[in-house]
Amino acid sequence: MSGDHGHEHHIEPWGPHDWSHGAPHNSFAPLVMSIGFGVFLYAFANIFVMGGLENISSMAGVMLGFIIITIGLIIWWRQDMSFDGVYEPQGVGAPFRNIDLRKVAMWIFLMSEMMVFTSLFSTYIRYRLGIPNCEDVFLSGEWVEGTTVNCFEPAAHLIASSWFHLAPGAVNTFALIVSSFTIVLALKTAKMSNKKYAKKYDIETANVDAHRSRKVGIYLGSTLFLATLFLTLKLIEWFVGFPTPGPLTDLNHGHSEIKSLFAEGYTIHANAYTNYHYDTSYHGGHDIPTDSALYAMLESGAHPGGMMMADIRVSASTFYVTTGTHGVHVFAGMVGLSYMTFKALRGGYGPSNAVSIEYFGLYWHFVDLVWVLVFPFFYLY
Amino acid sequence: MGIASATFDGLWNHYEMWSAIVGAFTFLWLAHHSLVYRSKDGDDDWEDIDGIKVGVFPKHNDDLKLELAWTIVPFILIVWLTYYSWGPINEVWADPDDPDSKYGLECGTDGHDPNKCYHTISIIGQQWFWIFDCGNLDAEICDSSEYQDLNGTMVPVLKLKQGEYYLANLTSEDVTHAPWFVKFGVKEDTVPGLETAMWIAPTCETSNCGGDQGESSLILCTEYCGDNHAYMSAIVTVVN
Amino acid sequence: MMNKRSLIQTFAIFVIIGLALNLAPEADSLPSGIAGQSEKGCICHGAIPDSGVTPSITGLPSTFNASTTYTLTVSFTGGPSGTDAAPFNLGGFNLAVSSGTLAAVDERVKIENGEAVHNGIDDDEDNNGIHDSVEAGGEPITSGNDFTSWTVNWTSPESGSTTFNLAVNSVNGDGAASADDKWNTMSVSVSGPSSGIVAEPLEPADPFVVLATLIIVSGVLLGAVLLYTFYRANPDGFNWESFAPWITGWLTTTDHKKVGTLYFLAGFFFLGIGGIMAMIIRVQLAVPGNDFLTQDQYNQFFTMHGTVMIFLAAMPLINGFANWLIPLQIGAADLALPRINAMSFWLQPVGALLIFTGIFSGAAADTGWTGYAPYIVSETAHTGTTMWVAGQIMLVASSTLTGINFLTTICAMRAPTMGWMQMPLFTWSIFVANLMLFISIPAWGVGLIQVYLDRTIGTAFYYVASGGDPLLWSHLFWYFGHPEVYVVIVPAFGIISEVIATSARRSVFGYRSMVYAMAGIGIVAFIVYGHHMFTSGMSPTLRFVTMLTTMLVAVPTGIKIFNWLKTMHKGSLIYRTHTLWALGFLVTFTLGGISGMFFPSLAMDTHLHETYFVVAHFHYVFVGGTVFGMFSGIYYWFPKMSGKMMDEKWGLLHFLTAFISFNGIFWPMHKLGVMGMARRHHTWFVSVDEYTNIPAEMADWNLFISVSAFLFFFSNFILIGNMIKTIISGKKAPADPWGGWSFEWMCTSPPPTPSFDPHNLPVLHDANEYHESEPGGFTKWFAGLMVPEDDSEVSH
Amino acid sequence: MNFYGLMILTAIEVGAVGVDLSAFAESIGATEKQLTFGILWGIGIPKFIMIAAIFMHLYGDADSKILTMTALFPAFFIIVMIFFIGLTSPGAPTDLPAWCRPPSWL
Repeated sequence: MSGDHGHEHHIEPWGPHDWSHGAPHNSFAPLVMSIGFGVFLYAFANIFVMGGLENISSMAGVMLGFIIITIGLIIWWRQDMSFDGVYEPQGVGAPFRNIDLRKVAMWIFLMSEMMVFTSLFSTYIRYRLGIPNCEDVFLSGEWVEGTTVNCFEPAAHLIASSWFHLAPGAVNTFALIVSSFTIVLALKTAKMSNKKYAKKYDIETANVDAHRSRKVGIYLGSTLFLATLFLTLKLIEWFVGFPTPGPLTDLNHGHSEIKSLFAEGYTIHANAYTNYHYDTSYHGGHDIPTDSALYAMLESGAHPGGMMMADIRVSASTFYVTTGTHGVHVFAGMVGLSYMTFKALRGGYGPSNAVSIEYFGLYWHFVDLVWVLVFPFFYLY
Repeated sequence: MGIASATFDGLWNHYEMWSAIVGAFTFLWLAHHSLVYRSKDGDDDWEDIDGIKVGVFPKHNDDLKLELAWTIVPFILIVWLTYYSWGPINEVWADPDDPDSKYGLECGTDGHDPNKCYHTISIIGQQWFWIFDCGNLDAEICDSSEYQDLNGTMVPVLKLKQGEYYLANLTSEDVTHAPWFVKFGVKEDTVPGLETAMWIAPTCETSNCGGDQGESSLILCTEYCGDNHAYMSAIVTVVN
Repeated sequence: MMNKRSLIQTFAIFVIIGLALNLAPEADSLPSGIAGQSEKGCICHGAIPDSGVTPSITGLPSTFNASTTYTLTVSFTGGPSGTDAAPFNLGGFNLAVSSGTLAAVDERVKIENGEAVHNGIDDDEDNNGIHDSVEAGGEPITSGNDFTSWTVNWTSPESGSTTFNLAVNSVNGDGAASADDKWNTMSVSVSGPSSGIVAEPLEPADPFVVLATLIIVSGVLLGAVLLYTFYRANPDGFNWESFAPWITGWLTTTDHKKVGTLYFLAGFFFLGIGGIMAMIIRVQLAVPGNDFLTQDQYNQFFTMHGTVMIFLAAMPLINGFANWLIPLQIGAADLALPRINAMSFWLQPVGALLIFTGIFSGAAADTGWTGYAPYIVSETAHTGTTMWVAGQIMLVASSTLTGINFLTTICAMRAPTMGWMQMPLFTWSIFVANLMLFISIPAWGVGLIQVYLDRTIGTAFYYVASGGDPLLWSHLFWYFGHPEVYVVIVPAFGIISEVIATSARRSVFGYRSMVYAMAGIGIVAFIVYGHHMFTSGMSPTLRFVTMLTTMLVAVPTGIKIFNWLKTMHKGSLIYRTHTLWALGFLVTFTLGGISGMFFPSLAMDTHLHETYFVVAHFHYVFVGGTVFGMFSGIYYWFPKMSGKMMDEKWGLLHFLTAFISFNGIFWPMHKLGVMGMARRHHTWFVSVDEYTNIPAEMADWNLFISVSAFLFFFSNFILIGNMIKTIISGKKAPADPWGGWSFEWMCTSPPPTPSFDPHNLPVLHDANEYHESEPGGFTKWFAGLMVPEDDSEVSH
Repeated sequence: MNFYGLMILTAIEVGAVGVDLSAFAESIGATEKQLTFGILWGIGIPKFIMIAAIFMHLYGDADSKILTMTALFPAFFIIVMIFFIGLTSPGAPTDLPAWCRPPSWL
């Protein structure tokens, strides 16, 4: 197999590696990517300072950071491009006997990712149980129009209020599940032996490879497309909103469009958030449950009614940062997917070299697994 | 003269005794072994007990009885120390509405025992000075009107009475601070947006607290709070 | 031998170095950062000096002549002065002079104990905005605080120079102290005729200039040493052409030995920088009421000292040992993922650059290494804090990648004949340390990202007004913080186990109980972190629970110490420097462990928390434990890494000076802490007659500490000198100089690249004969879990 | 097959929230919030298991068992974090509950 113990091999920090022998390879990628992260973090901190837009000019620094990271990635992939699965060391001894090292490394990486999302969920649980729920405060009547109340407004209160609001989130969940499925199909296609492949698609074994590369490329490409769809729908839901023309308007009880979360005022700076849910005069007040204290106070005239103003910055922050971190992980997956699709179309994946799709699949299913928990907690409940 | 409150001194002496014992035991053992088991002359004729060779995992050298001994004995010492320091918790964190705690109930509430009750004061921490509020307690029990120069800055003086007990409600206007009554050995953080509490039982060294002007000691800020964290101190004077 | 072109280039390098050396003192940082304004202005109107108010003094000569009277006009502009219509209560001033006398010119000014102050009392008792005199029907009497400028007479002294400290208030005139009243201060100094040989008062050396100079000097020294070792490596290759490939070799290496050396370089460099900061802090604390550092600068120094020492010195040194030794000890060619190993190294220096950006702007992070909320997100924290947080996010990424690499390597790449219970104890310690680090660091990463977003785009995780909970940060930080301090000490345990066993020429006592003790520490580390927050307003139930669990921590550590002592029983101890350091570790770490036992009991912790007793404890465990363990490891493994034997005499000198001065520094701190010296205070005061603070004799203890601190700092250069001397002219080292048993002593020193040929990995024999007993229930169950022995990997 | 199962479960989940269940909730004596909470957990857990088991090869492969152990290893630390950070709220030390206080004779 490999191991050229002793002879002096050429140090190729830029170009494709001769993977037929083991370590060490030299590579500029680590140094370049670290500098890229440094520039990105430095520049991003100069754009916004303490919530205010300080100087937009340092957006150039952020772009520069991204460019340097991409250069680093390209070097990393150039060296990986020549990898044809010959050098795939396996675990020795308990506990990971005969399992590929990269698979063990991926699972250990997922253990760390679990802790990241546990920290985000612990923050969410602590704040949701620590700060009184806005709706309970509203229905308890302990508020006066004009003064802001500190309360926890779960995004679900806005999103799960109507089918249309729920649509982007729901479609996203379906998109992620389909993308998990296409990754599994890509893996199956790549691993299928030439004979079975030829029989299945009844083509001669000669051009199985070309046909397979195209098919695996299509599956990976569709996963990439679904991931992009996921992120675009999320951005629409956050910033853009979408119209509901024609027959949909009356379905959307008269509104011609669904406003984005930002337009609804549900932002991380919202310290005076007003919403029709918290307006006693909305719908002539018959939305207010009769058994609530507020209803009794309104009846007895003890409460002047009006619009409750709420400081919901904490709940908005937990919502945006948790779903945002998940979004960043989807984006990281897209970066990996773009490389793999490019490699697949160039015939990189065959029965002998299908495992890297499986390992990326582990990461991708993990991201979908996190969404299975994030979606109900943040969007539905 | 004790370091801080009597409870603290009791605990401190007890822990110091045990530390001395454990320390002496370990260091005697260390000194003995490192002197007695030195390789005598050069290192050729030492009696190679375990026969250590390169590339060979050495012979196990363990003795279950011994290892169990120095697992269980420290554990017993630890359990004893936990039990010993469990008692004072009731003093440092007594329950304000438990009549038979050290401080009893609040003076003036119905059913309080007159010679075992506490007064409530409030301490507010702000970026870089303390605000003491005695509420409507009469000046003889608690008075926070005076100021005094302390190393160049004017700091408030809290005048308390010996033998009285005080429950201080703490909060902060901006960042975390923590009043540390150095002589009474108590501190608790003032967290913005949260009300915490701390018991103060002022005592003096001399019985009549040094005549009428009382015995003063320092209150330091012991939770880092920014630029003038070191200047954010105050004086507590205990009168008889 | 060097052609003309490279001669010129070499000459150019020396010119640049020369320039850098003498430019260093001028390495000034932005003036805005280190404003000279005294920070003790009047703090009754609002908390912080407001740059909107600009005070000024006119009428001052450039140089005054002896004892002449000058009329000065003191005035200010800006601030809310007199926004109300009624022309009264505009503002006030306070002028203090360091020499000469002040006199009032008109009734607007009065002189109070030598300082000129506006002569104005609140003229609006019922503060309804109308002057009392007007209310009483009379003419509005104008008084001192109805103006924004005043005139004062100042008679100058015979000689010397005088500093004028002016503090001005600009109030909105509503008669009540409110938050929007602003104040600001300025100070200017004027020099008079020099009387004879009056020494020009030394401008106090600005600590940041001192720090920046020392950083640049140590950087240049490091560069010079590297160039010299490059030269000695092959003298005739010392030219420009062969320099480029050499440096690329180091910048792009993924070989675990070279990355290990890079880690050592970074670790020692920052150990030096952290040490310099410690020295500056000790200069400040040497005498009571010292003002070498203002409190603001002191805050930056202790924050950076903590961050640099833990994250940029101790962790890289541990990674240096781990990178060098793990593949060698388990018989692997290299780590599982070499390029990710290089990446996790390079993230650290770039992260360090980010952390240090604050220093150059003079507004470095001043939040303490713990960075408690809400101060870290408040306006008063320095702008450098965001960069400090960003730099640490990169360190989190680096540690996560290291964790993946080492866990995979140790779990899956051991030599076939090495089972879990045949691994050397140092490998076990790195395994447990990386497991703890790897599981706990995401909590800190999430906390840091929350603070980073709070300070940039303005999310409200720790914004108290919107319901943000400052204790969430303490929880997330200490959930990581306590396992982190065990991550820093457990590798030192591993090193000490190896060194004591080999020095006493016995196998370590109770190998299995050592492994279970380390596993025990690994688990307990996660359930005890509450003892850092006993007085912090955390939920009292959790404080009580963590009191009980913290008591447990002493048991596994006690087992290990007793096992080390028993290892020496009937051994035949060879006294080399690494043995001395291991025994030194045993002394200082035991003392640190014992002083640590005072904190779990709540009643004592309410007195001891945030005092110098805590500082003493954790320095005994950090420096006495980790750093002494590292020193022992360096003397033990340096022959293997460099192929040359170190000088024992220098080693003994280093041990004696460092060990004694270390105890000189930190032992008295226990007493200081208990007597009342609080942590993170930039100065302390001895008790005066009216109130008792630290007793007077403590003053010389602090001076004693500062002196031994400098001794300790310089004693460590003996080690650096020893290492350089050994690299250049050390005696050739045999493969196994100390008689160790593990794999690293089998290969040559320095080991070849790749370390072991993957074809014929080393075979580990076992001196204990195992009688092939029937495998127990657990082993059978576990065997069922694993992939069967024979068939190839299934997922192909 | 696994894919279709997941799609159906997600549809139920979204439906449960979209449809107004207050009437049904009254009948079983719970508020709509609690009912939705129950449904979401009821569907969330099987989805979690289906993805982990089938898509991530944690069931049915030779290396599944050992990798499931690896996946479950951080469970202890997750539980510690959820209990210590998620479910505690700050408070004054004086309201230490009775079971933590020492017995009166101490």
